Amino acid sequence: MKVRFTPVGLLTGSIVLLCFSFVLAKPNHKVAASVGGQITGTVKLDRIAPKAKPIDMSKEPSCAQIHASKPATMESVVVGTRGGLANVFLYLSEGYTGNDAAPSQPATIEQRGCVYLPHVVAVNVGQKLVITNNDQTSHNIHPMPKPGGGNPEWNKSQLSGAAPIEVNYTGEEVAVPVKCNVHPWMRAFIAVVKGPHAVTDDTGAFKLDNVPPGTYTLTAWQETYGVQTSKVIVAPGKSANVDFTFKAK
Amino acid sequence: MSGKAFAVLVALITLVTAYCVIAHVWWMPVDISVHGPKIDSQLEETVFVAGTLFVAGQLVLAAFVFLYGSSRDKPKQIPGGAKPLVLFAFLLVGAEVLALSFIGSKAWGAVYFTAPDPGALPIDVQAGQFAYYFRYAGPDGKFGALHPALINEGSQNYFGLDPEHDPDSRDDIVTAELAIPVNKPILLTLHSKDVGHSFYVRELRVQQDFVPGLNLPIHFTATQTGRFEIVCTQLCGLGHYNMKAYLSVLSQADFDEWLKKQAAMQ
Amino acid sequence: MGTTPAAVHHAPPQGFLRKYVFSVDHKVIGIQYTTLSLVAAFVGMVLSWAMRVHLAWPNAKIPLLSLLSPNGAPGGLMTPEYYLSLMTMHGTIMAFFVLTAAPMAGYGNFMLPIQVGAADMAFPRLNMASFWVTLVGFVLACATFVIPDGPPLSGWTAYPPLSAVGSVAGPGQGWGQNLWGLSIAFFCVASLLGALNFIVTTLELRTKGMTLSRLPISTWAWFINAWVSLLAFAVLLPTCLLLVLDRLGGTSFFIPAGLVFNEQVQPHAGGSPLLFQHLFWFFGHPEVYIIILPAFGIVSHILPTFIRKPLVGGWKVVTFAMAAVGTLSFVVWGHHMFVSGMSPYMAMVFSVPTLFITIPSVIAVLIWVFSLYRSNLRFQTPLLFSLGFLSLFITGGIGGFFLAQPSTDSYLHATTFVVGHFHFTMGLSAIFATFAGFYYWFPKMFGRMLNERLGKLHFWLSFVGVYCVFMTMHLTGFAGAVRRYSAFVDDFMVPLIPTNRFISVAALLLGAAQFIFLFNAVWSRFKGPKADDNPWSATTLEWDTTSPPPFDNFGGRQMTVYHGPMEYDGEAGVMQTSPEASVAGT
Amino acid sequence: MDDSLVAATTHHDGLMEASPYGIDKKKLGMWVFIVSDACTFGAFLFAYGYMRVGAAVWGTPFGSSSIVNGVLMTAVLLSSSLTMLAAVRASQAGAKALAVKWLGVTMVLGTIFAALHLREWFKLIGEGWRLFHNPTGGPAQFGATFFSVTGLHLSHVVTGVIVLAFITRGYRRARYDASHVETAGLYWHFVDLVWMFVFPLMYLMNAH
Repeated sequence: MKVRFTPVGLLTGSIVLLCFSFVLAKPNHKVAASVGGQITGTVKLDRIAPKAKPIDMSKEPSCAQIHASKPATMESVVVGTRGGLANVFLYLSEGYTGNDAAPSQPATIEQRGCVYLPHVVAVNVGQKLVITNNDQTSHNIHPMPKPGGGNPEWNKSQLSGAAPIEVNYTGEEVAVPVKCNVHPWMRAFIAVVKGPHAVTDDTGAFKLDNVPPGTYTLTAWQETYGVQTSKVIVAPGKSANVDFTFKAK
Repeated sequence: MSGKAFAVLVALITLVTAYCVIAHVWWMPVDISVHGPKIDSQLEETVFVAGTLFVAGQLVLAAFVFLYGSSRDKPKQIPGGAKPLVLFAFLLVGAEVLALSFIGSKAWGAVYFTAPDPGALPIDVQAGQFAYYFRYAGPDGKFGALHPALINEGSQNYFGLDPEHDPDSRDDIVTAELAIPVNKPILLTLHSKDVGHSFYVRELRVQQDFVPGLNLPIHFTATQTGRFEIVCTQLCGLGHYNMKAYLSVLSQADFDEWLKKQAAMQ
Repeated sequence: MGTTPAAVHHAPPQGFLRKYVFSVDHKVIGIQYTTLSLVAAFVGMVLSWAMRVHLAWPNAKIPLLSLLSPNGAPGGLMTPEYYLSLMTMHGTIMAFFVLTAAPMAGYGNFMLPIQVGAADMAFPRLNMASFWVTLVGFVLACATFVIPDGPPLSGWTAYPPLSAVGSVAGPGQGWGQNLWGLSIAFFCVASLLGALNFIVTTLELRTKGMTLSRLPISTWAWFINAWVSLLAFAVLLPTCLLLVLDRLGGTSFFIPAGLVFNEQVQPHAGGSPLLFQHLFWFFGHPEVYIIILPAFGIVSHILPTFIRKPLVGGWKVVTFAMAAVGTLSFVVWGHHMFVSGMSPYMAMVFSVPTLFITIPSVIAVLIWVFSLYRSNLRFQTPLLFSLGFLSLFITGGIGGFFLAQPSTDSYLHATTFVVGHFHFTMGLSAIFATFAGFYYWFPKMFGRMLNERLGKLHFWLSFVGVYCVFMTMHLTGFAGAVRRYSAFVDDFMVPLIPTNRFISVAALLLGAAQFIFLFNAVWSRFKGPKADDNPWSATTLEWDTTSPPPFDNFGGRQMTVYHGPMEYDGEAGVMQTSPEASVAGT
Repeated sequence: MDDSLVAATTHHDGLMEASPYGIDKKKLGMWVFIVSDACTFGAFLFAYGYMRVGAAVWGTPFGSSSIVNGVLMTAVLLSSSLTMLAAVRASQAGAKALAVKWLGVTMVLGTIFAALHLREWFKLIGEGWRLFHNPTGGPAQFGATFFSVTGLHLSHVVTGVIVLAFITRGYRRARYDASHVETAGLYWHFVDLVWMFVFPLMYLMNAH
């Protein structure tokens, strides 16, 4: 279901926005945060999950080993028991004006068992992304950003036991696909945005914290099913609820 | 002094080398193909021919240096001058060369000039940076057409098949491992998705490049069950050394079993 | 026609720049070339060191590397792509700027005009141009190390599409590959100009009495080699241009349709990788003879001096063997493509001449070896290295039997057997001949003697080292060890790791031994004992003038030649220019 | 073979052995260059043939107008060879003014050839032909081979004109003599000869 737009709602929204605009203008984010609202909700798939394809890792015994008991499967569509859609990335595609400093602690991608953990990693513009290799084999990390999006394409090998690779992403982009040419099945996505964002687990639930009150477009992105958007108004300290339902093609 | 040292050193190197080759200290692995023995015997033949020349050449060199290293007698040319040498080169080497090229062409022909067995099992092999993928035609015995634009490794469409519009491709079985039934002629068609690669299985005595733009057939019959490595021997980029797959030679029964399992996983 | 005096057709230049830098004097240019090759050789050697260290100890951290390339070797740990880059540049620098340049352009420039009794090359300015163009090529090659994209990694053969599609094919395929193509193109132009100069000088500037039958065999080798270079590099040049066109001009000479990189279909269509392979190897195989023929010449030139007797069969047999090798080298290129999907019948067609080319090579070897019969060997360093050359060349040639046959090649192709083979035949054989030439001509080029002790030490260490490294590679090749791997991860490669460590250690020592040579050269250049005009009591014209020779080579003397180049009979030896009676009992 | 060479080169008066071909070094140098340059053109034409044989269809963009233009170019270049010949003859006869005149005519003809050639190029480019693009939808190889091969030849012609200009200047100032003119002539005839291959291969075979 969708959020209802009432004139009242809009009015309050705009007033609230007015009131806090100067606060927001200040670099002091504590203030903005303290009075920020939040957006919660769940993302579901309109039907039971399609059969997940198991991955044949026979070319890389050291990894096949790790998944011996239960073969790894492709993560292009992961649906939880209660129909929650996982690996959906949610962010404020419009209306967010804040320019908070990127979090100091880095986002991470770990390569273990020839799989990227996590499958979808969220990165703030300017936030450091650290990529580690915990496999017995060497990987090459090859993010493929849209040309001209401000994010350079690169392709580096990372030997087993090599130092982590650290990168900075400067251009907003949802989402940069990452692949490993040595293990073609490996696939991750780097979502680079400004402001609050969230990635669903297989319950489909998500929560965006510290959203400055205001009117936004909330976008839900899923690698297979594309994007859905919805307008949302956040009142100070309040929590707005938004649910998405993706239709399986 | 230097002369004797040089002679001894050369002789020593020659003998050690000869030993290593004759004793097979480092040698080819067991051969599991029908055509392999021809290649092996050709290699042995060459070892004999070339080895003789090697030992002879080095030892004669060593001997002369040893003998005349400190000689100050009036120099003399060998009796007969250059003629016997040239003659020797032409006759002996020429003969060996001819022998090698003819016997060699037999071995080569046995591998490459023979048509594949009509009943051979066709398998489509695709090489890409840096992995091999294999495709079996499935029940309908037909390979679906390839659409490069549809290649998407994220959704495991490695070959670029179009099941929605192309019935032939629906039952194609794509695997990351090459399994073949033992003692059954196999016909591989090699094509590359991006750059040059190569298909090298030492135990099969098969090495064939993937040349982008070409579909290159090779056929062979494996005579032993087991698991062997397929490696890339054509420089293809940063993952070259790590580009490999496994060849499983299975009994017919096991093979059918395996193929069923793969089909189920598509 | 052609009877104008060779004497000073350009006045001795004044000023440092004209004298030593932008000099048109073939002697200065020869030294410039030799120095360039020396620098290039040590660069190439250090690259191979880094590779060997990484192969033996894959997790070894090489701090200096991280300085050279933070990307290629983060924290000093070499990445596979950087390993391939080093390999590519090692091959390129060694094959072109060392092996092709030193024995031909280096010694040839210095010695050929003197050996034929000329005052300079036929076209001195052209000569200067060819050196500076070579230098530009070398600088471009080295520049690939400092540009962000890093050096190319597609091997010295630069097979497309890998080398042609650009960075989509991975790191090292950006501007590094462009610079590589341009660098080689420059080198081609330089080689063509050089070859032209050599040919004309040999035919047109011979002094009185220096008939073709009296030319030193080294001159013959340079002359024949010039012809081979002239045809081969004339084909490599357009090949490089077409490759660069594919990369920068959007053409598709070498790129077929429907290639997919990173799930993107490439815009190219209609090209053929095999076209490149044909063009490249049409150059590439003669190239290995371009590298080895001068070595033939140098050794044939040095041997008689140090065994004190002429070669069996005089100048003719060896010279004709060289000519035959040079000619045949143009019809065998296909043997590099046995597994490239070329028609198997073509493979047979190429296999036969490839095997037959061994005949002239064997003739040459037999001539050298049997010339030692009842000779008086003089064990000075040049002879040691010449003998070393013989041993290495025999060994290398033997490997050819295995690779010339499609059937055996289909197993050994792209194994370390190949690496061992070409390092013996063209790599180290040529290097040993080059060393022989260096120890032999150094006194003439710089007027000082090299230290014999160090020279001998250098020889023994190098000789043993070469066999430890490259003979072992032959053997691991039989076991199927694949070349161009930056790490041994395959089940069948892992057992070879200890052997591989042995190779690496030997290679490091072999490399270390070269510093003895470097020290010897530099030290003797300034502190070595003064050299006589003819320290080896040799008979050719370069020993008939001062050490080093004056600007016009003979101080205005009119040289008249009465004898062939190999007038030796034990102690006795007759200068080509002396009117005395011949002593050689050919 | 060597005996004849030896015979040709021994017992010569003067301070040097004579050239086995009895020509001076400039001329021999030019011959050697021509041999090498022929190989370069050969490689380009080989690539062209390889491309063409490999392609299922092939663009044939040349209508009658282009062919006429091509024939015109050929005529111009051929006649320039004749005028070059005249120049060489004149210079050898010592008729300096005449030689210079013929050299001038040759340069003019060379320039006309280049102009006509460029006109052809711009026409094709106008139609949308590029190194990598074929407006008729056929293989892009036509543009690639046509522009590279004819481009290489055009560069030779232009170089030739420049060289001739230098030679003429030097010749008038008596810095160069008839032999220089003759050597330049060799080059010019070679460029002309190459065109005799390029024209049928690149034009006639691509006419519709």
